[in-house]
Amino acid sequence: MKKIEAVVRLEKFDAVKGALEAEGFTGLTAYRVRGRGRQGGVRLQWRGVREFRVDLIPKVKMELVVDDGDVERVINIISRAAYTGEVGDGKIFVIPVEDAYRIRTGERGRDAL
Amino acid sequence: MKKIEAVVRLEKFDAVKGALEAEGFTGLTAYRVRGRGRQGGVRLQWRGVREFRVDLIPKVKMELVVDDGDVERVINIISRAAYTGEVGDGKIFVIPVEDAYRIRTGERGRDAL
Amino acid sequence: MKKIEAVVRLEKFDAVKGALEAEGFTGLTAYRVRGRGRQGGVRLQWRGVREFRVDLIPKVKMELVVDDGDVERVINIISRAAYTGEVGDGKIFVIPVEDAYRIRTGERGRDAL
Amino acid sequence: MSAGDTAWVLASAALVLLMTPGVAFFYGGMVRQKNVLSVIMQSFSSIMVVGVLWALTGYTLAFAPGNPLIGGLQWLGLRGVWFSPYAAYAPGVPQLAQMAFQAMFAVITPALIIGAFAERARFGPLLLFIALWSLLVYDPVAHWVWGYGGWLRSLGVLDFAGGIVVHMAAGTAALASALVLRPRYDFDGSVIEPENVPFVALGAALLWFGWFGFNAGSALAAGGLASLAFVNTFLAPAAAGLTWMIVTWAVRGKSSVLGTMAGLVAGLAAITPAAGYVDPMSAIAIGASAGLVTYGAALLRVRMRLDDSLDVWAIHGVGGMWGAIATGIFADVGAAGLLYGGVRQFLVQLVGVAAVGAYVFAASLALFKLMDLAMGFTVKRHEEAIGLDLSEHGETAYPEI
Amino acid sequence: MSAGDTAWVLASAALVLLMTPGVAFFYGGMVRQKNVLSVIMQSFSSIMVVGVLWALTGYTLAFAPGNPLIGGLQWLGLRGVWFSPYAAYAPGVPQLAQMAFQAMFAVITPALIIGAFAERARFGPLLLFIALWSLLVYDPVAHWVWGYGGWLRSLGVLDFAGGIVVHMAAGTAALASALVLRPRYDFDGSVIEPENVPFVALGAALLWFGWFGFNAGSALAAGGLASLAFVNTFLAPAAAGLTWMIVTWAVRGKSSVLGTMAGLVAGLAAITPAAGYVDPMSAIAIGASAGLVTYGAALLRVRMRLDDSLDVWAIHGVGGMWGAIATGIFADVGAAGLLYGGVRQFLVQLVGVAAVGAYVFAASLALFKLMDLAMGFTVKRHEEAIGLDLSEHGETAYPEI
Amino acid sequence: MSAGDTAWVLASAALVLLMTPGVAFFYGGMVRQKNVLSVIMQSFSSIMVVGVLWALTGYTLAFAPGNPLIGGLQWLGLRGVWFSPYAAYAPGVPQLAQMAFQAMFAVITPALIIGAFAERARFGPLLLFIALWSLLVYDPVAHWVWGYGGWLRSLGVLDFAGGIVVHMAAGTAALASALVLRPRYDFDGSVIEPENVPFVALGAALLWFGWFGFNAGSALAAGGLASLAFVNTFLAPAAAGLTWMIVTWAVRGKSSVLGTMAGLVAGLAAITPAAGYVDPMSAIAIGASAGLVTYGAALLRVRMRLDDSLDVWAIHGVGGMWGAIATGIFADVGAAGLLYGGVRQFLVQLVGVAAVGAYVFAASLALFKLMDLAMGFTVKRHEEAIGLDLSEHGETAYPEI
Ligand SMILES: Nc1ncnc2c1ncn2[C@@H]1O[C@H](COP(=O)(O)OP(=O)(O)O)[C@@H](O)[C@H]1O
Ligand SMILES: Nc1ncnc2c1ncn2[C@@H]1O[C@H](COP(=O)(O)OP(=O)(O)O)[C@@H](O)[C@H]1O
Ligand SMILES: Nc1ncnc2c1ncn2[C@@H]1O[C@H](COP(=O)(O)OP(=O)(O)O)[C@@H](O)[C@H]1O
Repeated sequence: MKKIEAVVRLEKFDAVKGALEAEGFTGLTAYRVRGRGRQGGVRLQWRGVREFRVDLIPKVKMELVVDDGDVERVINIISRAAYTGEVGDGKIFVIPVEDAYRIRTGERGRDAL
Repeated sequence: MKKIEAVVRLEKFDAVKGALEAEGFTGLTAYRVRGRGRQGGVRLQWRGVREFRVDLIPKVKMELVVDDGDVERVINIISRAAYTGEVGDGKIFVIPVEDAYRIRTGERGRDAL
Repeated sequence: MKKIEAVVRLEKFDAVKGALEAEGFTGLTAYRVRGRGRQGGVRLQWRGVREFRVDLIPKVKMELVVDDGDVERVINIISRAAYTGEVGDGKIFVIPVEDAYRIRTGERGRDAL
Repeated sequence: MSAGDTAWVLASAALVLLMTPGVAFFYGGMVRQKNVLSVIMQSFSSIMVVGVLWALTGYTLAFAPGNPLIGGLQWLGLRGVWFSPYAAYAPGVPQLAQMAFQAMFAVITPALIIGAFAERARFGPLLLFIALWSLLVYDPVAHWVWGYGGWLRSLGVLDFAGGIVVHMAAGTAALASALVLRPRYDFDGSVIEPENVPFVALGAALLWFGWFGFNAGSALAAGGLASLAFVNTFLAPAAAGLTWMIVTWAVRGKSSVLGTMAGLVAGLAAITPAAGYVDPMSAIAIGASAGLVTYGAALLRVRMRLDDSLDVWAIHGVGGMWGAIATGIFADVGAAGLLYGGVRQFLVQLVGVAAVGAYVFAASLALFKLMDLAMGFTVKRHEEAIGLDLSEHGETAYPEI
Repeated sequence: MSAGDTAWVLASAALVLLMTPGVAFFYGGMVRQKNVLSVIMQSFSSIMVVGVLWALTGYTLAFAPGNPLIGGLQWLGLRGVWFSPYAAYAPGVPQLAQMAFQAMFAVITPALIIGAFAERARFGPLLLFIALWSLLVYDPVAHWVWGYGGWLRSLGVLDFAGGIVVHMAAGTAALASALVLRPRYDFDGSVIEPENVPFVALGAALLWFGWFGFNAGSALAAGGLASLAFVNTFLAPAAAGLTWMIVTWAVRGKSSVLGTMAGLVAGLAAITPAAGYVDPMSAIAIGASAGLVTYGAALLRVRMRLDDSLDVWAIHGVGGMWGAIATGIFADVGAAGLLYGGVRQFLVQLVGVAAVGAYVFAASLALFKLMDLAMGFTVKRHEEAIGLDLSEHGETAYPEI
Repeated sequence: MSAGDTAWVLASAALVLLMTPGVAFFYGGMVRQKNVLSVIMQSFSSIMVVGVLWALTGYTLAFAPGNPLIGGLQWLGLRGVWFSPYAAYAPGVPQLAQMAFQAMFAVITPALIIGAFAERARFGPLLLFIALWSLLVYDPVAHWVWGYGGWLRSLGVLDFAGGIVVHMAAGTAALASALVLRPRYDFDGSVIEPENVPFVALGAALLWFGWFGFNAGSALAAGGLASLAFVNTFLAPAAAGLTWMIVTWAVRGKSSVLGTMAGLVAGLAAITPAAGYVDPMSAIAIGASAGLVTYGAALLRVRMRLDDSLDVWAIHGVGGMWGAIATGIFADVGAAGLLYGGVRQFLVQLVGVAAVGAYVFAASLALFKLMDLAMGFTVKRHEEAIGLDLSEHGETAYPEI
């Protein structure tokens, strides 16, 4: 099993979520984060008197634990749905998972996903 | 060392936290997330005129880095305390950790936990 | 590649962020968490009539995915910038990453960082 | 001149001013976080733009004696509007106070409309729209119904505090906008996630509080009539809110907080034209029936898949219209409605509703269409996606989180 | 009739209305996020339910001339309550205005009680409780103390603006509820995490602002007495807030913001019965002493492990009671308290406090017990766990986050 | 005595009280989350501390007939301040009402200053500062300008509602503090992240609403003059807000919400001294020019790298000063400004501005310096880092999240 961690634009989250669901990947966990990459950060106004740089910009981080065989597909789905071509589209990381457990049933491993 | 990541019901978080403490596992990091599994999501009202599905529902995600030997015990504690038997009880994942570091003392590895 | 996960004091976050940037590590993802370690938790007042213990205290969790060779340097930078010597300085964990992907360009692996 | 009347009208004017920030929170809490500042900014802009415009041209166009369709220009720039009362409107208060009180009505009306195209209007065109609509729609309609010599006033149309002039007009313009302007790109016939429901309750509270000035202040004197309007402004929304509470409970199994707040405002809109013409028991009847009618309108709006997502039409348009008609049914103070044999009054109310409805709808439709063609009224897709707070104002509501 | 008096009473009535949303935020900010909407909804419901009920039956039961225990039925459905003043209450204002002003008092009293069982009451039974308590407890007690012919009024009990009728009554009912209803499942004798402390401050600000109408409006005329009550409503809470600030500083090492807000409200409750009977220096003394007394009561409540977690009893019950007694000590305007030789007045105040306290306590206890047995007043364990916003209303305060 | 005037002055006093919580939210929304409670607490403390002090000593020092520099002591502890009017100030209202109205002005002035050292002041010294500054600076200055026999009043300085006494004084003290106190450790000449911009809008709304009492109430009677002041308090901020909106749009490409709110408040500060002396078209001119002047001052403040980060000096200090000078230019009601040949009036205004500015600046500078040396005015580095809510009050604004 692998955990796919994707950091995507806030405004793309619905599209990504929908695309995953359409392909049968319903299980996921998501939360708001603030991130910085090569992208510069946004400039906000302070009363129009002066700008201030907010160098961490809001993103959504999604986590999906999937079977090894699904990793490529999931990366594909996410990256297509999250793509705009502009700086700030985000990153996807793949992290090993040694075990999974479903609390309700006590199932373990792949069955627990 | 392993990182135990557990996604549990908001309303079970206190119980889980208490159970872990009772068994000596004080170190943990937690935050609110929104998740989706087999569970359907909640239906919320919009002015009673129409429902809207919120398909991601609020959960707490907890992370504990523990010694390899403690993994089973921690999974046990969490899954017992978080259990209701209803859809939405949550998941636990086990992820390898290669090193740990305590900033205050500079200790490393197991000593740092 | 490794993912460095660091939990640091809220009030040290700017310093840590700045130190990382100064050494060329711009990419990072951060979010607020609440944590508990050996540190006791803060006591808050309830109308001055009674205290209540908030045993999870607010922290920032930062995640940086870096090249294997950079791990030690990053740990060093973070731990120096986040250090106060008081309980609650925080922890750093190192987690293996198997792959990385940049959505905008489709680059993979080290190139994607 | 009476110090007591003046005290009441000034206090009422301040109360009505507070309603526009009330709208800002009522609406602002219902949009998504990325758009909350834009809604607040648009509401405050209505105060600023219409406020200045009212002093320059609006007041004279609406209230100066003129012809049946529009006021004269003798009070341009408030020339001659001063300490002495203008008896045709309010014999007991300085004309300046009557002017200020009316200014607040002119200010809130466009602010109500903005709920119809929340989360997608460009700020520049919006400002222009507010100014033009105020000039071309609000000022004439206010003259017709309230102005000395206005044709609907002469006909005998009753609109105590603006159920027709303010609420029906705003709701009708909202409907026009929803027909002309593109819906939000992510609108699926359904609705949106409210950012902050306590803000909606705060807005409702400020609206109700301010509405006592709106309705009871419209007596323009502190006496029995103001007291009656006050009581009715208390009872009708209570009844309407209860109605929504019960209906949502019956229909959905749980009573809706957002729905109850919507019901309160619907009851307020409905009692507005009637406040000084009906007795308190009629006010309860008008409130309760307005609850049912506006709930139905909100359902209909959803079924029509119109993206007037904050229900300006259903709540204010239909609520105000129903109130104006109900005034023709229940009036028994200083006028006689249908229940008291006043067939003519009832028909006159229908004429008022139809005439104002038709003019406002046609004029608003044309204005939105022309402006949208000429300059584009709505933002680009990616601007909508990142939210108006950033794309239009370069700020976010909670930069720290 | 006086336009000035009418202006002041109407403005005051609007101010008092705003206090109930003030309570919604004052309480709402102190509960957990999952219950904030339920508290807001309960407060607004008190306006709606009691508002309509007051027009139908409450006003006549409380204020119509009747026997010493209850008012007559001549004003049922507001029959005959109209533009002319009813001199026994307010010679200068239309009776409709006096009725509306009093309506706001009837509305806020049950809203104060809900703090005692926040986070665990079922919404349906709560609505029924509000209606029954208003009818069976508030209306008679208001008649005793304020009604023409009421026995405590005849006895000479002084309660300028409702320290007994509103605050002590609400706090006593809160105490009864805490004895009868189960505590929250997760109540450990300690307290809860407030969701949003700025909302608590907002609520306190709206309460203080509205309280000027509450107290100074109770003069029912705009003159010296209203001015005195106004000044006292400014000074007493200031002194009480300072007292809590200092005490929490001394006891805990840091001055508490939540405590200071509690102190302000305690000072307001305490000055309410005294506002028009004492001079400003006495108001400062009453405020400061009320700070100490209510702080002690709050400590006691914690020690008794009662789950009246928003301290309705300690703040309103004890604050209002202390104020009523203090009126019997400090009164020197239109009456003489203990300090000025008025032994009888002092004893009369004690009688008033004891009689109302006993009746309200017994009646509330019975009502809660019966309702709890008959239909269950509190939610199920898992409903409490997921929070009342979802379980009772199917909504959440911040769906987006 | 007039019930109408009394009703208006009492209502106005309540409105002005609400402004200080307005400041709490206006400022509180602009600081970081870890300091929001401290700002709220400091604002409320100003009400409590100055409120009690005003009754004891402030009112008599400012308003009792005395010498040209300071009032007498005959009204110490409000002795003799009672139901009858004091004709030199307000022939139509009880002196208690005039006293209460003025109390609110004394209360808000220190609350305005705290924005200058937000996020770094220790709470204890701050309380002491509020008390001392009120006694040593506010009371004398109020006496000079408004007190019977005050030297600037005798000279003929016009300050209708406190542009000099309240706003310029507060802004000048803010400037002094920024020169004496250390900046925040993390201040880089730039600014801070506002915690909650909707709170800023809420604060602005409460301020504007309350300001109608502030300015129109300063007529101390409900008539033509109050109506004029009311109208001007509506138009000037609208014009100033529009100016900031347009300027930020022109300069930054997007109109700023925070900037527009700042502009509104700047326009309110600027019209304060002029409100009853100028006609509405002049009010628009004063508002628009105040927008430009205060925008420039805010730019300058940033360039000087002064850590008066909420711009108390730029908005209130410069806004109030410009308004006082503009009164000397535009006055045409009951006085003649430069435009109407009133050269002397213009010069007198300059004298008033210079005298008050110099005294307030010197006294505040000395007070801050001495207090900072004696006890340390600012918190330690690590206290600033964890935030004043925890370090000074042991609480956090949103404990749950
Ligand atoms: N090395 C990294 N480690 C952790 N998160 C990262 C890293 N680099 C980027 N991110 C996350 O990805 C988001 C998008 O990255 P960014 O570099 O802005 O996009 P792009 O890849 O299009 O240049 C960032 O906001 C941050 O949250
Ligand atoms: N494949 C997955 N990857 C990541 N998180 C998941 C996955 N499946 C479930 N979750 C998380 O676990 C939570 C509970 O899962 P759910 O399926 O609803 O419970 P149950 O296992 O009882 O059916 C979800 O809300 C989500 O946050
Ligand atoms: N075993 C652990 N697993 C996960 N997070 C931990 C663990 N131990 C500590 N943490 C996180 O690190 C933070 C700081 O730890 P703490 O023990 O308080 O500091 P110190 O190491 O200085 O004693 C905690 O608030 C928590 O978020």
